[in-house]
Amino acid sequence: MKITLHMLATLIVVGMLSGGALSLVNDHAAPLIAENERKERDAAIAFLVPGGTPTEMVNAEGLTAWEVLNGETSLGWVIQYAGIGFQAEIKTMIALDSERKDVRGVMVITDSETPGLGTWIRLSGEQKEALLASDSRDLGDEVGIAQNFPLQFFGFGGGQHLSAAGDLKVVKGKTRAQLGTSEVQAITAATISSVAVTDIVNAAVIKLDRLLAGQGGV
Amino acid sequence: MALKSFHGGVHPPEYKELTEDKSLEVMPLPAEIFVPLGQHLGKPANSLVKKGEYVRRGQVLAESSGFISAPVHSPASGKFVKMLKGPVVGGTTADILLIKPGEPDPPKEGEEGAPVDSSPMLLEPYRLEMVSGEQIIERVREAGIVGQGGAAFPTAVKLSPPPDKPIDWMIINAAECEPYLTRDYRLMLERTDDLIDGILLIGKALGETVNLGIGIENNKPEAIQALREGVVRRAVQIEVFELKTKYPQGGEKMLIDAALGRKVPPGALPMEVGCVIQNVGTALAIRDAVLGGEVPATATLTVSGLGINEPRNLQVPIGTPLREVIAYCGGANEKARRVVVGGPMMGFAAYSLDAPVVKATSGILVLTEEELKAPPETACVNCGKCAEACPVNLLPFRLLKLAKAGRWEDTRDLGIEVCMECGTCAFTCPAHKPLVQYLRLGKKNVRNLPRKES
Amino acid sequence: MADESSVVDGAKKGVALKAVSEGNLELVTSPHSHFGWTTSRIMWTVTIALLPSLGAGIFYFGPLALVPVIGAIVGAVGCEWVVGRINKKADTVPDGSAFLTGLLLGLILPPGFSPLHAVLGGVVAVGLGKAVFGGLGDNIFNPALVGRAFLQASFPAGMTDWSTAVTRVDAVSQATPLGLFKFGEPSQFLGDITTSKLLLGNVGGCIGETSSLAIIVGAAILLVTRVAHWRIMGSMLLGGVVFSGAFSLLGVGPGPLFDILSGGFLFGAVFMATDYVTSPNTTRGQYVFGAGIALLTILIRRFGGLPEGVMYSILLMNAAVPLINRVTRPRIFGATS
Amino acid sequence: MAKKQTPIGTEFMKGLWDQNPVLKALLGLCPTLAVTTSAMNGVGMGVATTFVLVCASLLISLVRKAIPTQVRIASFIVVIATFVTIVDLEMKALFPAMSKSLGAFIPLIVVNCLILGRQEAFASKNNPFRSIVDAVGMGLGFTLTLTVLGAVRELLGNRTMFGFQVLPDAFEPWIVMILPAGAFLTLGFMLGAVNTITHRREQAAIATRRAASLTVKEA
Repeated sequence: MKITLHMLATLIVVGMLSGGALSLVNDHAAPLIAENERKERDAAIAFLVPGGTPTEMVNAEGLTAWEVLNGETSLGWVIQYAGIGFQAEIKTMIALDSERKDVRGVMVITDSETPGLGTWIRLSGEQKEALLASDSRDLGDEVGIAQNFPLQFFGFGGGQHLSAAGDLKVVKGKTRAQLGTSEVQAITAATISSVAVTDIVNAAVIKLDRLLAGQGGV
Repeated sequence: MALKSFHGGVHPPEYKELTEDKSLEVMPLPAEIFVPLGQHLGKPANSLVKKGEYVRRGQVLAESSGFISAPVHSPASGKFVKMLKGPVVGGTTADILLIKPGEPDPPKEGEEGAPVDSSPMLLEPYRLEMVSGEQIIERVREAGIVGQGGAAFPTAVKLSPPPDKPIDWMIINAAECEPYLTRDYRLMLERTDDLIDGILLIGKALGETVNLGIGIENNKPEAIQALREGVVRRAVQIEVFELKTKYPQGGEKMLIDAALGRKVPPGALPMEVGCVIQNVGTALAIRDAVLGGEVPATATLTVSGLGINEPRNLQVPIGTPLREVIAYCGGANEKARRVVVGGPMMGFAAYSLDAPVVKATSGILVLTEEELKAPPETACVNCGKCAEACPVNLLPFRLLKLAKAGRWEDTRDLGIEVCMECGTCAFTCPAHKPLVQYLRLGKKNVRNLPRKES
Repeated sequence: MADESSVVDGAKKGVALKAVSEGNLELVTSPHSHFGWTTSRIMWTVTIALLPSLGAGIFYFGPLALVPVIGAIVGAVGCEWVVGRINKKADTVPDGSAFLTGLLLGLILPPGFSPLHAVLGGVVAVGLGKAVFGGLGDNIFNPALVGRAFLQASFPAGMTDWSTAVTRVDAVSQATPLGLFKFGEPSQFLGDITTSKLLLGNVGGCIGETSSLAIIVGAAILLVTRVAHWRIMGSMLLGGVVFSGAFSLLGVGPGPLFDILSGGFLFGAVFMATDYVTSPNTTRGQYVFGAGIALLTILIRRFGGLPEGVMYSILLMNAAVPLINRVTRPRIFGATS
Repeated sequence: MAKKQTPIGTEFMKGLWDQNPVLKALLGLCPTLAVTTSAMNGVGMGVATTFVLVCASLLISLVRKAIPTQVRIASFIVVIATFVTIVDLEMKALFPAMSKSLGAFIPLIVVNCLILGRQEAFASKNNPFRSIVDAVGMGLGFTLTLTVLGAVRELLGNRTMFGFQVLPDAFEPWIVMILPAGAFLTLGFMLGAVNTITHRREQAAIATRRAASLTVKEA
């Protein structure tokens, strides 16, 4: 009896101390974590559609969408949406033009893809710099090279071949010139990841349209 | 019609052409003969003679020392010089009686004593029609006849199966599947009638109801024909089984499987499936002992191989050193590398040429590099050729690895005790692994394991 | 007791026992005869059987196709030699197994593959595929395929890049037939690839895989010399026909003939699955092994993410070999259960 | 117990080689294999694990006499889980990038057998000072191993080391090295090397001892 009480008491004390400690840490960490997430999101939006202020328009069914406004002018839309990748969730930010027709960029925020293969879906630092340096964001012939997969989605101006009107399709083994207007070249040896990202884009665009229509919106 | 055979097996180069046309010759007595006390499977015999004593050919030199044992007789008349430790085939030394053949010294002046008889001691010959089964078995025991197939198992024991194992087939093993050896072939051609007598005697010893047969590989068509004719001429019931030429067709279990389709269970003797197997040489020795009253004094053997100058089939006095036999056959040539006693597949390499010929010696082969084909051992590549060829369906390459690791229980579980050391696996192994050695080692260690509780 | 004077007859013939004197007698146990085969003879026979495929590769892809093959051989043989020196063991290079591994690896590389990477593949094939397990005979996985799996995982782009292949005649195939089937346009696929093309060669693919006919010649060499048994090849081909046929009846996939003649199916069946070391050595086990590879290959091709599947199928079945051997152990002679 | 205590220096050093948690005890292989795609990840994981290990060891050695044997494992787990959660939260708050690349493996430190193992084998039987020394040694050994493993994989699989390009562009990265297979290969070679060295040392020690005993006999 005595030993049982001792055991119970020990576990209760340990549990309470643990809970107390964690609540203190959480109080300190939670706002910071939220802040980090917001910063990351804002940075992504600012990168994808620069020069405006994001206004949250939709937040339902796992999809969040912002319209980026510069005063009254709409610069474009950014959707945050997730889907299943090779082994776990892929969270992406998708930029659309102001009329929500053309995809203007896709940026993977979180993923657990195979390092060295599936992770080519992420925008690398070099690629970001290249995009920032290029006014038109038309990367010309570089687009379509498999390891520049995410750049393929940055298409307006001269490279306006990716339309949200129809589904984007993943193809393999084509050259830049052979790519159709709604085709995305898959990453070599990471077809599943490439298809996953493209599917997320397709689904997100359709879903956003549906949600906005439901709101009787814009 | 598909010829009768068994699963697995190999086709070693035969080399039978070296001696198959050489008639049996009698080799003269050498100056000294060396008679080992243990010429059979089981306990060695107990010596009965005194140093310096004059012995007659056929006289008992040593008596049987137990149920699985056999007496030893003097192969020649002469003086028993002494007992010594000497080399025997198989790589060991053993007790050997040294006899100097020759006439006895005439009695010296002043000494009394009748002149000593130097003629062979004969037992009372029986007649085929009159002799009884018991008499045959008794005579076989008395004459110290042992199996000629290689193991030298005392024949009398084999002829007395326990009453709960009824025997319905007695088959003479005339497969002679070992390469080089042609002595059974020559005996079948030259002593056809004697062989039939021997078969009938064995049949009698086993009981009147037993079926008689003889299994011969189809590479000896003349022997098959001679026997078939003999059987018709004598109007006796002996079935001649024509078997496919394949090694080891002469293994007891393989022979029974091929001829009758019966499979001897692992660890059992042929009597388990109602069979007794006897060798050609054994049948003839039985015939000589029962109908001729003679005890074995010579061994019929093939001297062959590319390393010998004059390959022959010989009747060699028991106790003759290998050296003398080789010398009698013109000696060995420069290419000779190894002397093998028995067949190339199961025989023993002689480590000393002083080792003597014994009752069961079936051949002396002087082999050259060309025949041995023994490049160095390489890594086992698990090709499975040994398993494919193994006549008893073992996995020799697995057993080799287990034996090297000393995992004796595991080798037992894989059935190592069934191995009959026929050498098929090692013959076929492209990596030249010493499979037979390790299988023997494994068997020996498995025998020493504590019995499995069942 | 050796008394030379006791020699009866033959001593006077001069040569007599000189050659066979006690000094040079070998005490060796039976058998004293041998079939005459050696491991290296087997290895070199397989090498010869691979020559038609190599020839076809050079014919269709040009002499530059030799470059990755040579690279793989150099890597494999070099690694074997170095490992032998490190272990201070006898030189095992002449037995031909490392050369064969290198050649096999070279033949399953794309024609324009970087030679440096091919060398690396050869080193990995012998080093990781064989040496770390204890050398020839102790490896679990087919070394050449281990090398290829490593290259496939390391350089996926190079390993699936068929465009650098300098095809001879008019062929335009930049992707393999299987790749076209999986990711390409069906019309393009149907137009370009005919059965006779698959049989003779002149389609995109690895150096040794392109001509089915050359592989069949190699298979004939292996079977006639009895180096390989038909059991694994046969069961794998039959399995391919059955499984591919079953799926095509259900409306999935192109059917048996295409499956067997395209990609590495034949090459794998003839040269990879039949590797002694990494295949079962029981008769029944070999049937199971071949059929298993066929089933896995067809499953990967139909439902997996890869157009080809022979390599992983063989490697997976390699891993299952000890189990297969155990389950399919032959019944000992005369045993009842 | 009258057992002579091991010197404190040995207690510290053992984690680096003799009882290295990864290379000798093969503990905590799950994070070892999973996160070491780069040297930095190895450092991050190692530091996080070391932090948890040191805190847990200290706490448990302090209260070791108060915890009844029957519930010790449960208590250990709660303590460890608390510290792991603290690390996880603070890392997310302060080092979001690192937190992202280590992903799910930070919470999984809870079940890293290295930590529970040290509590059970050491902290619950020794005073706080020795426990901390042991924990720091072990944590350091773990961190170093993971860093080396990560560095090798990063070098061959990505040409870089701690994020800086080391190998020239001409060197095409061996992607397999940053795949899970590369973790097994690298760890396998490291274990092989460690075993070889250990074996040689043992042989040398035996030889020395034998030589010594021979000298004694001769004398």
